Amino acid sequence: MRTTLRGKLLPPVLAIVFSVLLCTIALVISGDNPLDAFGAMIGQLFRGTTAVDTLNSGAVYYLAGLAVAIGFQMNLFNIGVEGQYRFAAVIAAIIGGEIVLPPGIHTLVIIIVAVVAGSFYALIPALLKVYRGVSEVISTIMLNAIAIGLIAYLVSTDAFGVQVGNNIGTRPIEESGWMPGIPFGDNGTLFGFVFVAALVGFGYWVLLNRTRFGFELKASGESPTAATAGGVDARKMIMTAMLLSGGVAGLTALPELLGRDHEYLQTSPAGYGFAGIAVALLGRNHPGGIALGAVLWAFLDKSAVSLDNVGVPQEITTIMQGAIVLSVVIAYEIVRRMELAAEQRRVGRQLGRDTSDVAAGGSV
Amino acid sequence: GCAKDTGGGSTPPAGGNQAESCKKNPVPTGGSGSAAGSTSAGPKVDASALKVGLAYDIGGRGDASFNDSAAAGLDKAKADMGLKETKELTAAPNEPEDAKQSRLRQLAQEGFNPIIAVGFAYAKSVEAVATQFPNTKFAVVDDDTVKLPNVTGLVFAEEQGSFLVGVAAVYKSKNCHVGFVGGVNVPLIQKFQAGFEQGVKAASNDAKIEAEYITPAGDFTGFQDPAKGNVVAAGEISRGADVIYQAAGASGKGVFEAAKSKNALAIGVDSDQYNQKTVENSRDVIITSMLKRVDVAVYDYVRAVAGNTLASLPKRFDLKADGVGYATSGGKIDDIKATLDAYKQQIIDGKITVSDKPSN
Amino acid sequence: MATGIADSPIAGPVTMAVPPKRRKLPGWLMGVLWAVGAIAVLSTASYLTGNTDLTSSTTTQTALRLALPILLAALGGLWAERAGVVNIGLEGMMILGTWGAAWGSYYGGVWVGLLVAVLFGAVGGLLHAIATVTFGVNHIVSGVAINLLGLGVTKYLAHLVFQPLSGNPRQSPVVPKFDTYSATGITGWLADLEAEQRVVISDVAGILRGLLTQVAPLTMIAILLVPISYILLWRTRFGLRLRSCGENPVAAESLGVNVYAFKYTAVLISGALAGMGGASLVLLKDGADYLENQTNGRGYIGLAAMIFGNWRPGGLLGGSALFGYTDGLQLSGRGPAVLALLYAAVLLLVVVVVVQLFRRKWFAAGAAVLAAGLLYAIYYSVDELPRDLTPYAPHFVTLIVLAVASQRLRMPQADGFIYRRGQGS
Amino acid sequence: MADDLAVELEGITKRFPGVVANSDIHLTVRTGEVHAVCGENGAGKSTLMKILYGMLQPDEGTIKVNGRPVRLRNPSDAIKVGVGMVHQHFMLADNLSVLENIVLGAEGLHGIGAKARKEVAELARRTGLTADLDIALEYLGVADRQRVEIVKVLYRGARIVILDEPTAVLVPQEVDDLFETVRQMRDDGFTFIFISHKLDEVRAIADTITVIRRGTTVGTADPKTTSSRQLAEMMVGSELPSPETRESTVTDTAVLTVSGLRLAEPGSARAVLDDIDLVVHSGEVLGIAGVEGNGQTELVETIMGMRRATAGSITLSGKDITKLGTLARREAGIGYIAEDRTRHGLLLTQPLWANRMLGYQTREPVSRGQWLDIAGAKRDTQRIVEAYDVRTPGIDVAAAALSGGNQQKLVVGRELSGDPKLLIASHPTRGVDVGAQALIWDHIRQARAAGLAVLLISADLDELIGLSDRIVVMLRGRLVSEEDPATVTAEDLGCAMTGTAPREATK
Ligand SMILES: Nc1ncnc2c1ncn2[C@@H]1O[C@H](COP(=O)(O)OP(=O)(O)OP(=O)(O)O)[C@@H](O)[C@H]1O
Ligand SMILES: Nc1ncnc2c1ncn2[C@@H]1O[C@H](COP(=O)(O)OP(=O)(O)OP(=O)(O)O)[C@@H](O)[C@H]1O
Ligand SMILES: [Mg+2]
Ligand SMILES: [Mg+2]
Repeated sequence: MRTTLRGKLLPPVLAIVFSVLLCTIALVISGDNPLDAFGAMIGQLFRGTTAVDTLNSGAVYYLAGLAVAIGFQMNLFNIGVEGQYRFAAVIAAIIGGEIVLPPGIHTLVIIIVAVVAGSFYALIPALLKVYRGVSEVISTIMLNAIAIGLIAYLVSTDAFGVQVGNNIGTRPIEESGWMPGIPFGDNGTLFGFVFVAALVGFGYWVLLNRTRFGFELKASGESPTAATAGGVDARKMIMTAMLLSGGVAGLTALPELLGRDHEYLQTSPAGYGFAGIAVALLGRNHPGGIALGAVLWAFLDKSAVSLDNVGVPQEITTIMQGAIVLSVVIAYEIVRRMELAAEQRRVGRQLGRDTSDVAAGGSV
Repeated sequence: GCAKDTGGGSTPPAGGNQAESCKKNPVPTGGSGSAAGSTSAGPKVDASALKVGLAYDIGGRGDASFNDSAAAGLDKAKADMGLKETKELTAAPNEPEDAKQSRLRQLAQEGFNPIIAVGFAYAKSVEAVATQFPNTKFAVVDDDTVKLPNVTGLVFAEEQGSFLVGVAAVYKSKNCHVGFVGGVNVPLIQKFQAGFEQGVKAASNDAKIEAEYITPAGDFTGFQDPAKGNVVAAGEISRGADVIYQAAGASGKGVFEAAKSKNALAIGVDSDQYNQKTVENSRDVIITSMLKRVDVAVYDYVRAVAGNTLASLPKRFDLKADGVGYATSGGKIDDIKATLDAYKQQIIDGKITVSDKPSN
Repeated sequence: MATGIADSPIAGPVTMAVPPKRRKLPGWLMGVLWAVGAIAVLSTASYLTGNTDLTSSTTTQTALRLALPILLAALGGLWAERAGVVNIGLEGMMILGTWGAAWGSYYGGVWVGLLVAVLFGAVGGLLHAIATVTFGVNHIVSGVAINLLGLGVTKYLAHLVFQPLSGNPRQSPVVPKFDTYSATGITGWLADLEAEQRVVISDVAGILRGLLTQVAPLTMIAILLVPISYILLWRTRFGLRLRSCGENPVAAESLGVNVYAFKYTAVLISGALAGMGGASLVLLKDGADYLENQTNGRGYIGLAAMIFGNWRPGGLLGGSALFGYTDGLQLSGRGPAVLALLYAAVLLLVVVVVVQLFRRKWFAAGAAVLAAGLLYAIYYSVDELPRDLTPYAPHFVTLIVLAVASQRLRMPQADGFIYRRGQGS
Repeated sequence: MADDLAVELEGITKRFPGVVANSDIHLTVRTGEVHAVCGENGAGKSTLMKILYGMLQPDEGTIKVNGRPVRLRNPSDAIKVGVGMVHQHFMLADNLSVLENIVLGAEGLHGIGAKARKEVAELARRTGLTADLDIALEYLGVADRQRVEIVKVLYRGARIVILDEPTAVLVPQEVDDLFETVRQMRDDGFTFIFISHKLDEVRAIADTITVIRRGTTVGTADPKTTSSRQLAEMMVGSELPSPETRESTVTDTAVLTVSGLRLAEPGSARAVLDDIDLVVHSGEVLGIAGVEGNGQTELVETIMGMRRATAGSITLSGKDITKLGTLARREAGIGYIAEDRTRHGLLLTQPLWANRMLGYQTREPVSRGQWLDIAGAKRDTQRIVEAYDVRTPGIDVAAAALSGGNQQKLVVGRELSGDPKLLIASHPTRGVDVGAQALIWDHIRQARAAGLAVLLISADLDELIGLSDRIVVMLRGRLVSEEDPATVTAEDLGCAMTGTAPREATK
């Protein structure tokens, strides 16, 4: 259906306005000054490393969002991005830490390992779905939990972990395996992986819109029956889509691993995969939309620190994230209906001319 | 018939009677009796010029755990040393490294000095930010891996305190069978387990020990699930343990309740849990708590910064420095206090060394 | 709209139309048979391995307790999905329930707590209904948003309301809990039987005793809700209409069913049940009061249990019980108990082999033999399972059962579809 | 006069975005008559009926039922005033039982228990519905589904019954049965509004005919005095087309050879297809006649590779394709007009040019290697739109925006554009109006003349007889007889299809 520019831009704006309003009410109730709060959120962008950090985290969410979106394209709900990215991160960190290779090659090997590991972890639900008809929703929920146990084992000192102080993590990756970033002095360092993420996003767009595979993927997503009749092998598509989704999920933790942390600690953050679902939905599975969603998500995340700093409950940011996801889709729906009504009115005006020749019919 | 349960465990084993089922090892003697040296005693220090920043780990002030303990230290410093300007910030769950750095950086930029980061999760961020602000002093609770001149590690000998409650557990056990419930299987909690087990072994060669964790490393829900804490503790009790030591964060509440409803006893952790509001329903089974004095460490650190005596801070807050210990509220271990203190003196004197790694 | 997902449902499992087969046995009898079979296998395993945890009253009790929130969440999922609304917001609604339960119970006692929890859950449901039914928002989007909102709002409210009371922004003060009741006459006798450690008899006694001691009203309500849901959904005109909205809302509309009203009702009930699930974490004896994030993904597990149970009350009861049982077993019995369970799985597979041979399904029988052999090899060769992995025994079990049972899941046909009034063709 | 008027629709106007479905429609139906409504695809018949049934609200206009003005806000309102509707597309829930499907929404009458069952059983007997009331609806064939729909309406006590294209999926005998029921009920005082594209049927059953063109009433006609030809002219302004094939173009070159084909039901040994042998030659149309559910769908899907044959072989122009996948078979030169275009033929939310790619994604002009050639696809879609007279605002609109007939033209255009050797055409003109029908027949004929082999499956026996060079009859998964279209009549075919003896014998 045709959507005007207004129809594309208005909803997110409405949604943000609505969530800001909602949070304002919450803040007033708890006796905080909303202006301080929103001032701090905007102000943070011009202070310290927040702007750069937002982009860096945005890259992480972007990759997770793309991974989820690939599944969505063919109606696969890969909740398992969470487990896949964490599993891949650990494997990549372990292998990256155990080997030393020339710069560049080392990095590349780590990236490939992460992709393979992510795909491997997605292979299990894919096989279960294709050969046993197990819903990917339930199998990936289970595998997310199991991934935690696997990671715990892999990172333990019995396996590949090393203990530093009270923390355990993988052996740090040598500098040859790092991915250089763009330093902005006191304003932080932009991860080199941000560009890789952008490239992956571009690849996603090309794949979906310009290749046979993308066409078959979307076709299976829209109508499995029509796709089958059109010669698309449903099983193959499920396998490929899941593996691809898992592969991209495998990249999720790499911006941080290669650009800053260089090791995977047992305290390394979880939850990017779940955020990826929200981001993919916010971006309506469109690579550009996901990018905006990812950056917005990251921005709200960062705001927690700034809000805490001015004494505002940082839970506000979670409320805001939820409110935005919900209201953005509602706003899209409202705008869609408005445009529909406008179209109906337009048709109504043209009515006279359209029916004049028909009225000449007469009776027998 | 069908009857209402009367809220079981109304009569926990009384503290007084020492069951003879467990053959105790002889209590060591010969301690010099030198009092534990607390650095807090000393000349009065004025810290009113200091702006102290505190960065908590997840949970923050009020978590009834180590964050809260740090907060208590800060409050005491305010009261005793005239500290005026302070700021407390709290970490969110699952935040990435840069959020921690931003938090510390914000404090540093606003002129807070010293800045105390609560929790070893801050180690890397402190390292990064301390390099950026060489003139600001930082401290990290539970970590001493950062080797920078302006960073002080505040670490504890949890195994030593746990050793003592291990001894207490044996003395209070009727079955000669005790248990440990850890929240998440991480090195920090393993220290508690290690000390406890050594204490138990020291007190009696016959004692049997159950040691379980709710979740493996990386799955931090183990600190957040009283329902599961309850089940794990109940499992240990059903295998015969009758004194359970918990180091399970918020899940500990479930451990206490399991002990209460199954007529067992429990030992708290970190702060004096007998007096803790959130577990007050089951306080009568809490015979003691292993104290980890983050408050002391924070207080001493602020004091040392104010008085410019950082070098005098202990490397580790151990029994000697009064950094760990055991609680006596409720009076349930008054009868064995002498025994515990004898062991304590042995440790302080170095006659007993407690390892921080579990044996298996 | 550029892509399909916003308007299309999640692809269900690929199912084939099979010719109508007369069900030989009624559903409840199948359930009873399954239960009897499970007990037989477990008690045999318990006897042969010498691990009494498998059928002890403690295990049963913890299983019941751990299964309860999952069961309620699954029932919540059932109600929503039977009306065609996918509800992955269960987790968020449960969280709302935990907060409401603590708040209500603190000020008004347990029953008020339960009521407030139910209301809070229903508010989450209402939000989901407004988004999905009135505005036709993709059900998953709305569910994800509600999970975020539930978490954020309760955190915020706890900060506002509980911190002054408990001094802790992440925890409520201690709140009243439900009293528990025991069938004292029988349980004493059962306890004796269980203690005698006689084959099968003691096992059954242990299981029964676990089910009859220290039962809270909330537990009874939750269990009763399973048959009640069945009767309401499958035996009343209200249920027929509600289910028709999940099967073919356009047809329902064409027959004068107010689809919107039924979807709203269903999703509200769904939220209320999830809220009750939250309450079951807070208000049972030894419960945890309110604690931030104490649901720990149980809403998702509930959803899985519902799918596992084939969108049917009896099935989801089985799914929740399986999950609760395995979780209880691994938590209280740890490694040895899980090993014993592995042994039980071997026995079960042997039964499967016999059945498949009887049915002349050679391939299935062969696969089962292989699996049994593999599991037995594991059982035989290790004396301790990896500690880091035993906590996930329930998840492994769920996956394996799903993969092995050649099941034909049938989700409601219009589940997840966005329905707009008057769109019928 | 108000007394004997069942329905009066005055000045009904209904607009959809971009379409005026009904514009100032007038329709008057007398009590106790069968009133037919005719019109092209997309003329607005279904919309009008949905308005009368309360499923849509008119933008303008008034509705009177039995002389009283009514406001029908939803179907319940319509049911209350005695209006019932059997929809063009079945309104049934596959997973609910037959009984549940019938009593749904009318539980107030007899509950959902034994009393309702008794009542339904009685109605089922009257309408010839023999299926077990407790099995899930999905196991019913089309004719039974149709009956369930009618029982549904009767169960609600409707006196005014709308039948929207009820005969599209029925074989002649079933149509006769249906008409018999309708006539009986008319004599009992029921009023029918009947919609069909089959003008012979309309003239056979209707007492009055109202013709609608482009959303507005053109006029009414008396079936006794109006010929089909005249009716068609009223509807479209063109002549009634005939499927008659003029000269034979059959050659000796076998294009499709199927031998010993067998397909077992999943999970059981019962064969859905049993020992099928057939040959289609270049330039030949082989028609397959059969009551729906006798294996035609399975046969087609097995030839297309969407189902795996249990035994037997399929050869295309000498090449064994038994082991190939669907895509490879399409590439080998099979075009496929699926029986259900919305399920198997189109991606409804995708633009027309994307639909052009479906099934052809590996071939010029829509792709080059792994890359799509979107410009090429658009160009070729434009060609199809022009050549096949697809009425659409443009090639960027979603396929769902086209009416059924236009969707079908697009599909036919696509399936004939890959230079196929063999065309499998399943119900190529089902539900398509006379104008579009003629066009589709023309294109099939042209391709046949150029050497195309066609396997034609159709429930429209006139179409089958008119287009085919040979007809084989399929019954219970087997090919039971072969008929010569030059001599066979629709009645004979119907008998062969149902496995009953010819009419003379039964009488
Ligand atoms: N819900 C709708 N939204 C938009 N347009 C619609 C809708 N329903 C019908 N239309 C349009 O209204 C017009 C009339 O459609 P309708 O279904 O009434 O035609 P019809 O006469 O029943 O055709 P057919 O003979 O093919 O059944 C068509 O052009 C169709 O595209
Ligand atoms: N939800 C909808 N949104 C937009 N258009 C719709 C919708 N539903 C139906 N339509 C319109 O309805 C038309 C199809 O209507 P309908 O299903 O009655 O087909 P038809 O024209 O009657 O064809 P056929 O008789 O061959 O089935 C299309 O033109 C389409 O534009
Ligand atoms: Mg129509
Ligand atoms: Mg139509």
